[in-house]
Amino acid sequence: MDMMVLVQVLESTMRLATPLLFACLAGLISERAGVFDIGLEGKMLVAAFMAASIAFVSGNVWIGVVAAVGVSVLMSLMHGLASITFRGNQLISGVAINFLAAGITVVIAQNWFRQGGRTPSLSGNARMARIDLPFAEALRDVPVIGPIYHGILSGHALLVYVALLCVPLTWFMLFRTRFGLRLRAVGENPAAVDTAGVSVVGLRYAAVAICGVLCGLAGAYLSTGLSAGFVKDMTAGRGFIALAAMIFAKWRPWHALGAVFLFGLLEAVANRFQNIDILGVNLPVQAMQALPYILTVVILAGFVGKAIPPRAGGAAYVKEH
Amino acid sequence: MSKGRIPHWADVTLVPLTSVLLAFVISAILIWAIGESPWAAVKLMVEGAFGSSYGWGYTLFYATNFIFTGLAVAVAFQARLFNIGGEGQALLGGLGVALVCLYIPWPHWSLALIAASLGAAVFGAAWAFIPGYLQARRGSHIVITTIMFNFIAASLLGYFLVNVLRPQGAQDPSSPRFPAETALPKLHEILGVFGIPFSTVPPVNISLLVAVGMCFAVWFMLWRTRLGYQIRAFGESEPAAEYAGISPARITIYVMLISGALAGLMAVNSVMGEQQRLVLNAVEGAGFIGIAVALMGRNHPFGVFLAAMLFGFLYQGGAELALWTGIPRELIVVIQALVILFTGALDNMVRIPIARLFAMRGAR
Amino acid sequence: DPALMFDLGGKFDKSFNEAAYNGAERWREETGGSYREIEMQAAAQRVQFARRLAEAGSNPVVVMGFQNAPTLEEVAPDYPDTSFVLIDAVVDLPNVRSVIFAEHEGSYLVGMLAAMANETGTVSFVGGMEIPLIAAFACGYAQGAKAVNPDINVIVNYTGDTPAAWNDPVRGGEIARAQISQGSDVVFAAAGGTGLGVLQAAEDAGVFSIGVDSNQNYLHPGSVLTSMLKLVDQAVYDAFTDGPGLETGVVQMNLAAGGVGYALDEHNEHLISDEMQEAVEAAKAAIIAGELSVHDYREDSACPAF
Amino acid sequence: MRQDTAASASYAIELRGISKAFGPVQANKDISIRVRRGTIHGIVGENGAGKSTLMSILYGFYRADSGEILINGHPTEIPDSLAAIRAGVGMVFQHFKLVENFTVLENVILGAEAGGLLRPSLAKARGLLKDLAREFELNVDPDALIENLSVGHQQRVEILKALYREADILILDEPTGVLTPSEADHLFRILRGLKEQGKTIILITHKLREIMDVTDEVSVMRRGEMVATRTTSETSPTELAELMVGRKVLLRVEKTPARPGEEVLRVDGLRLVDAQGVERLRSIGFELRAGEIVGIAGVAGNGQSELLEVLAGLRPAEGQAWMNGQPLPLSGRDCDAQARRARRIAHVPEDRHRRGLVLNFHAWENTALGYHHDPLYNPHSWKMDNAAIIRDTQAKMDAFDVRPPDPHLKASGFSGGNQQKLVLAREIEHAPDVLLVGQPTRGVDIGAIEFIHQRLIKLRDSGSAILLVSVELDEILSLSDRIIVMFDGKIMGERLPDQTNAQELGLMMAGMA
Ligand SMILES: Nc1ncnc2c1ncn2[C@@H]1O[C@H](COP(=O)(O)OP(=O)(O)OP(=O)(O)O)[C@@H](O)[C@H]1O
Ligand SMILES: Nc1ncnc2c1ncn2[C@@H]1O[C@H](COP(=O)(O)OP(=O)(O)OP(=O)(O)O)[C@@H](O)[C@H]1O
Ligand SMILES: [Mg+2]
Ligand SMILES: [Mg+2]
Repeated sequence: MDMMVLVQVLESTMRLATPLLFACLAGLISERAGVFDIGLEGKMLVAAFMAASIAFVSGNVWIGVVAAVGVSVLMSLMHGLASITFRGNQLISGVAINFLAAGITVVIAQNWFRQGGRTPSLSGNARMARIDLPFAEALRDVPVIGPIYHGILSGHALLVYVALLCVPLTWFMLFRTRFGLRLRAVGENPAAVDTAGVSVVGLRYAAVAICGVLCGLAGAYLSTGLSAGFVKDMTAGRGFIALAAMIFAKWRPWHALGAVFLFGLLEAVANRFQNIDILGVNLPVQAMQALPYILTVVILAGFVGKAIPPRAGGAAYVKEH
Repeated sequence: MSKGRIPHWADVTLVPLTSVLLAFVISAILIWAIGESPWAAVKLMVEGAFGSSYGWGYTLFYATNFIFTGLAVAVAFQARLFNIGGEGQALLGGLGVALVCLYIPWPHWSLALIAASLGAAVFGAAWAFIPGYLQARRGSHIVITTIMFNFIAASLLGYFLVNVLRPQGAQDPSSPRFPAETALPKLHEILGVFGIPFSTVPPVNISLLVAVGMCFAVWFMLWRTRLGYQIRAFGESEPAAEYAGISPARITIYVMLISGALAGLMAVNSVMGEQQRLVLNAVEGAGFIGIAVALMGRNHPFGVFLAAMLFGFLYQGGAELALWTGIPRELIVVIQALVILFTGALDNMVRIPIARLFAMRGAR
Repeated sequence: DPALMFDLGGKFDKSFNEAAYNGAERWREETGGSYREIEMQAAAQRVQFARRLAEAGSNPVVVMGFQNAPTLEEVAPDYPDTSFVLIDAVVDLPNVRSVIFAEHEGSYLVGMLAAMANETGTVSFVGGMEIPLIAAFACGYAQGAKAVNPDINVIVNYTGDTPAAWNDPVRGGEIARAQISQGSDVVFAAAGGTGLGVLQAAEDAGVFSIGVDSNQNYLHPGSVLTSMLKLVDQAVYDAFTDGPGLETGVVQMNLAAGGVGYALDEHNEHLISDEMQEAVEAAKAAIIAGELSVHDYREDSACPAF
Repeated sequence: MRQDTAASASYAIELRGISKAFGPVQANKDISIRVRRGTIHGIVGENGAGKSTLMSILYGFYRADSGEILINGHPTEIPDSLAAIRAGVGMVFQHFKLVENFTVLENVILGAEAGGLLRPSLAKARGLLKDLAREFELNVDPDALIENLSVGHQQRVEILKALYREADILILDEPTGVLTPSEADHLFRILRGLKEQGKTIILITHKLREIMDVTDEVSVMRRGEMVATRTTSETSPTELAELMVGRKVLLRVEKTPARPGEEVLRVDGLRLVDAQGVERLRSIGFELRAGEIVGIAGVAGNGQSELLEVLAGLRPAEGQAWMNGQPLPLSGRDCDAQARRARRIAHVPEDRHRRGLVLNFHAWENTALGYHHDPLYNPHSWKMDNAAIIRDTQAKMDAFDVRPPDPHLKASGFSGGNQQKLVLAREIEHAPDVLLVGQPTRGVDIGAIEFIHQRLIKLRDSGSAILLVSVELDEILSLSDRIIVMFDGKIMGERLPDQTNAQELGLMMAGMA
């Protein structure tokens, strides 16, 4: 394959993987603390909407990002209220959040902007600017490094780099800090945390809130970084793909990076190579569109062993019946 | 924490009813906020869904779809398998129904119904088999594989409809209309036999009886047969199941086959009973609604039936709402979300105060 | 009062249904009348709503989308006194007006414009889903492009197979970027909300895009070369204006009838040179005169341009 | 008031009028107890008497419905475990509260970290742990994962956790239930050492021998109430047993000599390699005759559990086996628990919670566990006759004195002893040719132990062969007709119970013979 094409596909991968990475890490932290979250999709959607509308109104994308994070955390806390405080079913709560997001974003957008459940298109400072990494221009023509640094890594929105940074941060937080130790423990055996004199509820809320922050960034990047405005249902299943990536990664941050890059790459490849002739037979479009999903299953079945979730995941902590 | 016990009757009536009420109160505030009358809206919804045999007909029609997909999720959940693939399995079920109805001449609807049900079940089961097999033999997480299979199913159906089933020159990516012999009797015809008048309009048809039958069948299978016993034992405790000589791999595959078959059966109602042809996106998210239905029905077939009725009501009542008021359909999605949230996830928020009330009364 | 029943994509799909909505709104503003409108949530509501509207005394009832052909086949005979208007498909009943558009002809014109604005030898198309309707857009576009430059390369991509394909601007943008990186400098989007991402990506990359259905030139002035107009709004407006008892039968909204076309306004007049406009107008005249025939993909599921 | 406080001052702990209900179950009724500082105080009582609940209240895990807690004479609110830890109370729970996939060190510092970052905390704890380990002979590898440790070592981690938090008052809930005799002895040495350091220890156990050995005082609970407190030197096991159960208990097993019959089970060259490639069983061979109990003695982790699992069909192995003269496949398609039951091999698993019962199933459903193919329950081969199962369960519950005798109660709702009786009733009542039994009396009170032992002997006398695995040497010695000792996956030798003693067996179990 020609070098240019490779660089372009990988650059596209970087963009496509970023929202997945945020959402995947969000789910990872929440589930590591024992709170399952299938509402990633909904939180991303609400955040995408909030980011776009506030960015439009204020003319400053970063205010939009803050608002997106805020509303996403709010949704997270709702999930926390249902599943931690009231020990409700975490899956149902997640499903409800997805429905809620799908409906409420359009209702509010329509009442607010009267553009059919969309926000107006963003431009200028209301959109995330692309950032050129230092020395990108200078290194442009250096072989190997040039294409990688200038072509693939440089020239993305700030949140792309934030997402990448979140991987070591998450890893460090989980495995190198007191908070992380407790967080992992509460997902494995909340009784151990409780008897050690640490609040199970507090830890789980903290995890859920972090999850909200990351989902907020994911949504904000979708609507203000990748596209320029909100469109209903624009998450298009990415929350579920992120969930898949999280399981794929077996709930580990660095593996999550690998998993979302794999998904991003598969999507980028499918976008780029829709019309392929194999031995003179033109594959139907649908085959190419299904290919990323088929490959995911093949890889999962062929190379990734059994994924064991955090042991106390999915269940509320109940001491007495 | 001193907790009284709630009498069983209160737990199954008072708690969910209060929850639904709460959901509606918040919905009412939203409706009011966008400038419509909440009271009129509630009246419209209830009357629209239950006020006439017409409304009932649609409510039951939607409920039928949700019973099938809800049962599919519930059965899998009994074995602690989270089948998110109802959407794809139902799509494939539609393909099965279409092939049976289009390519085999049927003298009478009854034979067509049996064959199409088989077709739907077999195609749905086949689509669930692969994730089931991969989970059982390769440990591939069923949540991922079923999500992926939803996408793959959509592509497969797209291909079939555009390139195979679509009549030459037709604009619509859908199959030709099924022969008239395969048209299923509608509820009004069935009730007519007993002299009960019923609206002829709604598409509710004999599949409703199939769905109710499936509720009983699933209940019977789970609590009255050896297979059901094995499924439940496996779901509750894998080591104990192993100890009992129940093969986890085999049960996983059986359960996914049953689950997929149930999801596939939904097509009998929507594709054969209503559309009479296979169209793009014939499932319309019913597979996902099935997740909510199963969870709210506590994975029990009768609970699934009730939850499906609730969603049938929300769909039909919501349709009437959209029809007669300026309330957008997305707001109806919000109402659904609130109902799911309050009855499914925040039920303890209601249960604890109610329990306290009962404790206070008991103490007096 | 007249009524308007949207197709599943919803009132605000940024293209087809929204155009209908705009037509209805225009009618309302101009006449001060009122109309009823309804959005579906499920396919089962097609028949339900069509009936309800007829029963409620709405007349005429305008029904959007080719998927509603069976709906009217079932409903229209029961309400002989109600006039129905079906947009995008044909139903042969005495009280139904069927409005169909020659999307291929309009696409042909924008294809020509694309090829004339093109400098790289490659133009491209992003469709929402590979269904015959969208394929007809693609095929007309390719024919037009090749009429100008027989050697031009036309890349055709689709977004997906699920309903999300119509509302995924992110993916639309990525596909457009991929096409642009393959040399395309004019991207035509026929993909609903997904198209917004396509137009945005084109602007960001400094190349041309072409909007669809409504006039989308204003979205990114200077970057949107033109829009392929499909005057659904006009069809709805006409139906509402004609009122109850409107003339039924098939209405061909082709170039000749002014049902399709390309958009030229203050946002893109500097992009379309006089020669370009002349060439397109010539082709348009030829098509209207029947001297030039644009192949409709839907006739035989084949496209001579590929 | 003042006098009261002064009098209480010599007590490390004083509980006054503690009551606690779980729904309809009154687990503790108006309980008062005083524990002298610097002593070891035993608490005994039947399963479900409320011992664990009382201690959990003291540790802030549960909150009492009413009552008062005084620590070192001061009334102390203990709303949560943090308050208990602050008040100097440490607890080792019956079911350990450890994070299985964490290291020892991580478990020890959890909740008591030195700062925001782990590394310094871990470094500090490593040092402290080393000192504690030396001081109290509590050796464990600080970097081992909990799931790879034997239960004995896991328990040490729990004790270390408490000591690391500088607990003055240490509660141990049934600490020896899962320990080997030598581990138990070791534990008691540690406890005595702690006592000498001035720490106060509360010890819950079912083993009266341990009470007599290490405690200074002992309190007896029955059905949620505190029935008596005695100075240990002034009481006897018989008295305690009577106080606990409310009737006379036989503390020794009465049995007649065995009359072994035909050989029913024979294994030869049994070899098992686990997933990590470690050889867990090395060429095991023995035979089992009708009408005898063969006891397998060994320190936990030397292959006994694996042997039971292999014979029960739960994991495939290499080697040969014969059942009633017919070959018994040890691997391949027909090697699962179902196939073994079809060959009339029954199995009482070591872990009743994990394997033996489905805790969320009703008692009657558990009766069918593994016997769901039984024609008695399956009138049409694929249907289950629930009514028949319920009747049968009722009969079994009556025969085994399961309390409460309610087939519709969930398995999780029974106390440990009654759960064990449920499992035994299921397996014994099918009159198997071979019964594989693992740890039949683990965590079970003396009344139930007596009953279970009698049942096993009755089964033997009716002509079944029993293979008994237990870490209780007493149990092995008193029940077995022959004793096989295992060490490191090998059979070290075979002894007759009346020709050997605990010392000899202990040496063999340690690999020295
Ligand atoms: N005639 C039947 N009708 C309905 N279900 C049946 C019928 N025969 C068997 N089954 C069910 O199908 C399952 C497979 O049948 P089979 O008799 O092989 O059971 P099995 O040996 O118990 O399976 P396993 O080995 O997994 O435990 C059984 O669990 C049984 O409940
Ligand atoms: N979390 C709980 N929820 C409900 N009931 C409980 C709970 N914990 C204990 N119980 C009930 O309270 C009673 C006392 O239980 P507890 O565990 O204190 O007994 P115990 O004396 O420790 O028994 P064992 O010797 O078996 O450990 C039992 O009937 C038990 O079933
Ligand atoms: Mg206890
Ligand atoms: Mg079998």
